[in-house]
Amino acid sequence: ANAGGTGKKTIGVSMPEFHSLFYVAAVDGMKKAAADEGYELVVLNANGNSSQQVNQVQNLVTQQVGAVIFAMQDATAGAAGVAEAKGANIPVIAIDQRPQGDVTTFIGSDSVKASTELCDYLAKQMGGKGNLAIIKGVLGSSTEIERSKGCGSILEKNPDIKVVSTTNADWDENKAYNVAQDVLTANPELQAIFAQNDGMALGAAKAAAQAGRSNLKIVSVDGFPQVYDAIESGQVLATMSQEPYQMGELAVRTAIKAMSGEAGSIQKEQLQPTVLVTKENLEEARSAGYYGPAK
Amino acid sequence: MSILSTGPAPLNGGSLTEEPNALKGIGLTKQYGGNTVLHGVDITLRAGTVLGFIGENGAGKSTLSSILAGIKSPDAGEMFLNGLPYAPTGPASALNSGVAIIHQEIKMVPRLSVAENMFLGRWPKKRGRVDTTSMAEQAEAALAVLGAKINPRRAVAGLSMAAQQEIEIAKAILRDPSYVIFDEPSASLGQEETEKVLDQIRVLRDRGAGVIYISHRLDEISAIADEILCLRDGHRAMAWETGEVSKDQMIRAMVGREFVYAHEAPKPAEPDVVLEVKNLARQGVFSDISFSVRKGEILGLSGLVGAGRTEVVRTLAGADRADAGTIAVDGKPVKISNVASAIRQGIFMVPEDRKGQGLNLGRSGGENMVLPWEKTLTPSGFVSNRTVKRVEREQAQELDIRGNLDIPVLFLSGGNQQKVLLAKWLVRKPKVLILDEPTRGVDVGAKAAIYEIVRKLAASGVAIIVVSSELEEVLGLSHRVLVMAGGQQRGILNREEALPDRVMELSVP
Amino acid sequence: MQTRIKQLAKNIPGPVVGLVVICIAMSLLSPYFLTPNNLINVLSQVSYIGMMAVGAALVIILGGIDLSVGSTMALSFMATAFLYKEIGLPFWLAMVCGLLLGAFIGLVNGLLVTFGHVQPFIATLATMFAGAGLALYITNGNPVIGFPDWFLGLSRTRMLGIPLQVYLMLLVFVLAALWLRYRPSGRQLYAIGGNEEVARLSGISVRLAQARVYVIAGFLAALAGLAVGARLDSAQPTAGSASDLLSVIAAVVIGGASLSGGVGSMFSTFIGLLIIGVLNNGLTLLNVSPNLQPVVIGVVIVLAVISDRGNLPLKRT
Amino acid sequence: MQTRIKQLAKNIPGPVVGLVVICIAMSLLSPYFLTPNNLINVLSQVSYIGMMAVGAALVIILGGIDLSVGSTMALSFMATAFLYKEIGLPFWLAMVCGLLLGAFIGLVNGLLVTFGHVQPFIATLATMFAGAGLALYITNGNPVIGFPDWFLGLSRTRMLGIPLQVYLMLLVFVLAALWLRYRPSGRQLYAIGGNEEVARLSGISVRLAQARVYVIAGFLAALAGLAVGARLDSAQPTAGSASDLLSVIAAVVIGGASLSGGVGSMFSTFIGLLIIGVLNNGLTLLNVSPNLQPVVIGVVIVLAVISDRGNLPLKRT
Ligand SMILES: Nc1ncnc2c1ncn2[C@@H]1O[C@H](COP(=O)(O)OP(=O)(O)OP(=O)(O)O)[C@@H](O)[C@H]1O
Ligand SMILES: Nc1ncnc2c1ncn2[C@@H]1O[C@H](COP(=O)(O)OP(=O)(O)OP(=O)(O)O)[C@@H](O)[C@H]1O
Ligand SMILES: O[C@@H]1[C@@H](O)[C@H](O)OC[C@H]1O
Ligand SMILES: [Mg+2]
Ligand SMILES: [Mg+2]
Repeated sequence: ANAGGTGKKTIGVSMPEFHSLFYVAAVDGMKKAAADEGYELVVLNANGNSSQQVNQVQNLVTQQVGAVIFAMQDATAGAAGVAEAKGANIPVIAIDQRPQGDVTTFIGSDSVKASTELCDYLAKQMGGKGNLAIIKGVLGSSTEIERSKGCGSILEKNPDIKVVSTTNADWDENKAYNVAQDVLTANPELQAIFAQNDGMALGAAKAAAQAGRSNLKIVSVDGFPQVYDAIESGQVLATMSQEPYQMGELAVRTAIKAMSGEAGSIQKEQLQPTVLVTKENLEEARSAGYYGPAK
Repeated sequence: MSILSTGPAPLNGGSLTEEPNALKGIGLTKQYGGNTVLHGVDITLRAGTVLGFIGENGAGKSTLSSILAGIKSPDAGEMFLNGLPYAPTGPASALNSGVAIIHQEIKMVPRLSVAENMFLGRWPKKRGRVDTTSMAEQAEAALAVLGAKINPRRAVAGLSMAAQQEIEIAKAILRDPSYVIFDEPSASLGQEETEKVLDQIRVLRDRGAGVIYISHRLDEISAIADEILCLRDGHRAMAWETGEVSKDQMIRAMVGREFVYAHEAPKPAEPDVVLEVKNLARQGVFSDISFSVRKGEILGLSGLVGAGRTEVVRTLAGADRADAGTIAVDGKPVKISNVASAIRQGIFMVPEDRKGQGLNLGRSGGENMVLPWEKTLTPSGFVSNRTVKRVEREQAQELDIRGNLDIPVLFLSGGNQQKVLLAKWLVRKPKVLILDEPTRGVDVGAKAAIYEIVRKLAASGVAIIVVSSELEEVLGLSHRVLVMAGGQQRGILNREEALPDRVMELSVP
Repeated sequence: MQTRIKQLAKNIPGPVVGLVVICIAMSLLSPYFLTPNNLINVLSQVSYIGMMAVGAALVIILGGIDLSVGSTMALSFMATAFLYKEIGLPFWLAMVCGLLLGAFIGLVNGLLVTFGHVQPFIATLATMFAGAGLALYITNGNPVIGFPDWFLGLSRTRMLGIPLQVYLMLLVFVLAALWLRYRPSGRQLYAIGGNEEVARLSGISVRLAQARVYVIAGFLAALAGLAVGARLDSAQPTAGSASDLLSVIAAVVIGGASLSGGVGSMFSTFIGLLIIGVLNNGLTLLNVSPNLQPVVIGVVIVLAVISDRGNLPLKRT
Repeated sequence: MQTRIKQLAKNIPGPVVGLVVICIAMSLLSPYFLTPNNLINVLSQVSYIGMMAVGAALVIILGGIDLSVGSTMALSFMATAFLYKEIGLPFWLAMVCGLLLGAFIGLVNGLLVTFGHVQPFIATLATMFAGAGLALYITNGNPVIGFPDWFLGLSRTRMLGIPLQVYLMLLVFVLAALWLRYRPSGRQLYAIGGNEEVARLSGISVRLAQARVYVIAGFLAALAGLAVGARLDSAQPTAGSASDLLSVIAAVVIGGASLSGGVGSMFSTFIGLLIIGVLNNGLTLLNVSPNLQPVVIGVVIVLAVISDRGNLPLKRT
């Protein structure tokens, strides 16, 4: 439909929240690419509210932006946003979370796979047995669901690993600190914690340090620079790094492609690699700049 | 100060201001949205005297008092305190200058203790801390001066209006002001309490304070005033430099015409009993109350403040529940479990506390009047503004309510508020009408009008119960008088037996 | 003549002035703002907030508060989705059940407040927590998708270019306004909110009125849930977040209602709603940085109400 | 004797009974609950909520409300971090600036409420939005890390096994309680909250008192920000979320304060705080499903207050 290209120089970006550094880095990447290419970005923040996010996409459409880059607040709320943009013939680039509707492309990690690998690594480090606690992110968000699923598949294969506690800390470091304190209290025989993102892992690590339980194996997903430091100091065992900065750059480049009428050549799915980062490959990961050039 | 006093002479000439021991207002004017309620009024309150202050409802007495006490600021005019310019910026600054006021409406924080209320804003301190012990002691002492037996440590909530009024007075006394304004302190007091207040005022005066005393009870004015000032429609209508003024003269100055009201014997009641109460009781409040009211009969309920009269009538009206006893209407026993069921039986009550229990202050007169009747006001069950306005107009005419009824009733003068409250319960014809202190704070004219309404209602067959702390009112209106003391029924007197002495005798617990 | 106009201007409530000024500013700053399509968007964006705001306004006029509307919205539509997908009820029946569940939660609030003598803030805080938890519990946090086409169609259908949910919201507003204005059971909310004791002594059954209003608020929250569900094409357990709740109450209060009760109207709530909707919409159109948007919203809200001196004399004499 | 005990029992406020019952239940259900370490954890987990709750309680007693505490907490510590890392101020000075910023936001609230005649709900909603936006704006959403060791040390340091922040919170509570009880400027809050008009007529400068309390609330929010910062070793722009705000107000109200003002105390706020803290802690110890936790919290909150009939007679005459 938009074979001739829109000729517009504005790209709308709708982010669910800036609670997670992941989204901050993704937007940094987008800004970089947009500046390189001479495009303008309109960045919106839905503050964790899916209805609000659909409204914002609608407003981007009204503004007649050339393309929309879209990370949904939750797994299916995207449909309405995508429908909105499609109705106006605006290409949609979904990032981080796979939307329901038909989008130009999806750029993100495979969260099920990532957490499967992560928990597999953890299971091996635990020697296939012991007590594990899980700290979940925002309940009902797709990353929470997929990460629970991926890790669950490994736990099924390791019957000797007992999940002694499942809690929720809304991706939030401070909440995770409090929750982890209680989890540690209730489980003196705890060996490991799977925090579903790095922010919560940091909170858990601090609670463990404070409780003098530095022998805990904490793993999580994201690859925040702060967590690399924590891996170095031994507070965190491993993280599954995502590449938000690069995803952001790629999203803008893909959007520009779609806007200049080359939508046909864009793959429907552009899965980005995730990298298991442990003490062994720490330096390598640091220099890769998944969260943007070092500040 | 010094700059001001060396400036040009004030408009009305220097001599006016030079009175060293007086609180003076010159040309005081106040407007509310284009409506002038005070027209350049002059007033002089001399130290060591009592200025009686009279005028119809809405004449501007409270407005003028508020200006003197720094609560409202005048739109024009100036004030002098002991010869110096006086322009209070608020109640605090007036208090600091030694001018205090006891408000027409009781102003208390119900949840705080009595002592705390008395010391609000000027707590006694010891080493930087509020000294609660001395606070309670001083409060107790001040209350004792008034002869009030109130525990200063208890919360104000739950105290009777009379007790709260006493606290207000004690509070003002505590501040040891050189000028005090009493804005209708007696409205919620019985005779005995009023006497005590008057005595207290005499003490204040003899100590050198200047006192303004506002009342609609002209006997009190005669008893206490050294000078009298009368306002009419915001104008200074008349001033006497003596308290020896006849009631007729005062009334003429207030209403602008001759006016005498004399209670006459009411029309005889009809034989059928409308309301029959037997052995009514509420634990700890009153017990063993039995009486009946006939068609067209006015039954007065007398007693000292706190005797439990209000509690009895509240129970009849469904506001509280009885623990024992029976109530029959037209010979049939009825169960009154809430106000709605009392209303269904035709028992309506005009409560004593018009601001707290009677009126929704934020709404218009009409909206207040229709409140209990909305469901039956129109056949369709829809209440339109037109309907409300119609009721408002009819009632205003019927009861001669003046003033703008379309604004929130908050802005009406006390007398007109009382009439609106009465009107609310006369939209439908009652079978039994209970009036608890129906003329509290109402001027002579309006009072007479209310009496006429009560008589007319009785004549039309309504059974009426009147609770009043004004002996003259109960005795003048009623066919029979039931006297209570300490929650007990002390006797029922026929009109002929109900002489003041006899009633007082029964009232004493 | 001039004073007449001044007089008139004085009587226009502050929020209306605020709204008009915001709209003028937006249309000067963005060419997209004053297009029919965009204005319709604004309305459809606020429609679910609007439905909840009607209920919240009724509760607030009565002198209460309802914190549970957001989570009631989420739970009742999750229940609908669950009954349809898992239990296999026909969708219309599942919808009815969802609406009844909303009303039931309202009833719980109402009973806690009236017979339990629990402060409205606490009662509805508790049901808010409970509702949010149950919404997650039903499907273990998973959203539900796949509703009948006609249901989704509802959100796509437009009459005269305006989406159905906008009509629904307007209908709710109009009905509530008529009720408040003309029906005794509605009018008495002002009396109760103004002075509960006066209302009681006037023969009004205060508890019944209170309970009824909480039920209405719960029902409307469930209705809002349907609107959101049709629009998002999914049932989200985490819908109706704290920020929605804040928007709902803010709409009512910005419109001029007082949290101490007795004051407020449907018209003014609608104005408050539009102020919020236009601000969110306009700032996006203007490309204001997402971090600064809340700052602008905060400042504009204050400016929109600060000019409103209408109610003051009631408060300070 | 028996009646004496009954009398005594009657005088114990409902929330205290609720707290005791919850604690007994928790210690029966979990062997870890009643350990000194766990109890200290509970205290340290609620310490930042507690500091904000003190400010919120003062505002609520006064008859107002402060929605901005959470975002003030985030913004003021972000400002401290920014001044230290980017501007290069010595850390202690940056801290002082952060605290002053908190007080300043409170002052803005206070001025809007007193001189602007803006309803407290709206005024603090506006500053809440503005604060949250600015916190994100300062570093474009990035958290800041890397504070002086002594600062982090503060959160690690324990006296008698209890973390410093717990002492800080207790100190704040005690000072506020003494102020409320013994200082005229504190006592007058009850008068103002109970009846603003009466307070004014008694010569109390109501506006000054109101403004002062909002300033205190802002300052305490900033103090809470320092406590969170030292604990997390980072400045988070999104700290102080809506759920924190809800916890803060809930603590005050569960304790028994009335949102219409004039009622409440530091002791009861502390009880409310502990109820929230113990519930969160206990349910985690018991490994209750995270989806069901809010449900349990909701139910327990109602049960904890429903027994409290202490205030009733005062409400209905
Ligand atoms: N805030 C206000 N707004 C508008 N009108 C007001 C306001 N306060 C008083 N008024 C009007 O001013 C006039 C004078 O009222 P004021 O209270 O001074 O009368 P008053 O002589 O004290 O009467 P009463 O004997 O009934 O107490 C009345 O008509 C009243 O309605
Ligand atoms: N709400 C209340 N709570 C507790 N006690 C009350 C309450 N109202 C009144 N009382 C007490 O009940 C007793 C009788 O009440 P009240 O003073 O109203 O009687 P009354 O004879 O009608 O006198 P009044 O002349 O004041 O109307 C008094 O001792 C009073 O203190
Ligand atoms: O993938 C993202 C996750 O890693 C981040 O921390 O929180 C939001 C997620 O969607
Ligand atoms: Mg008066
Ligand atoms: Mg009485």
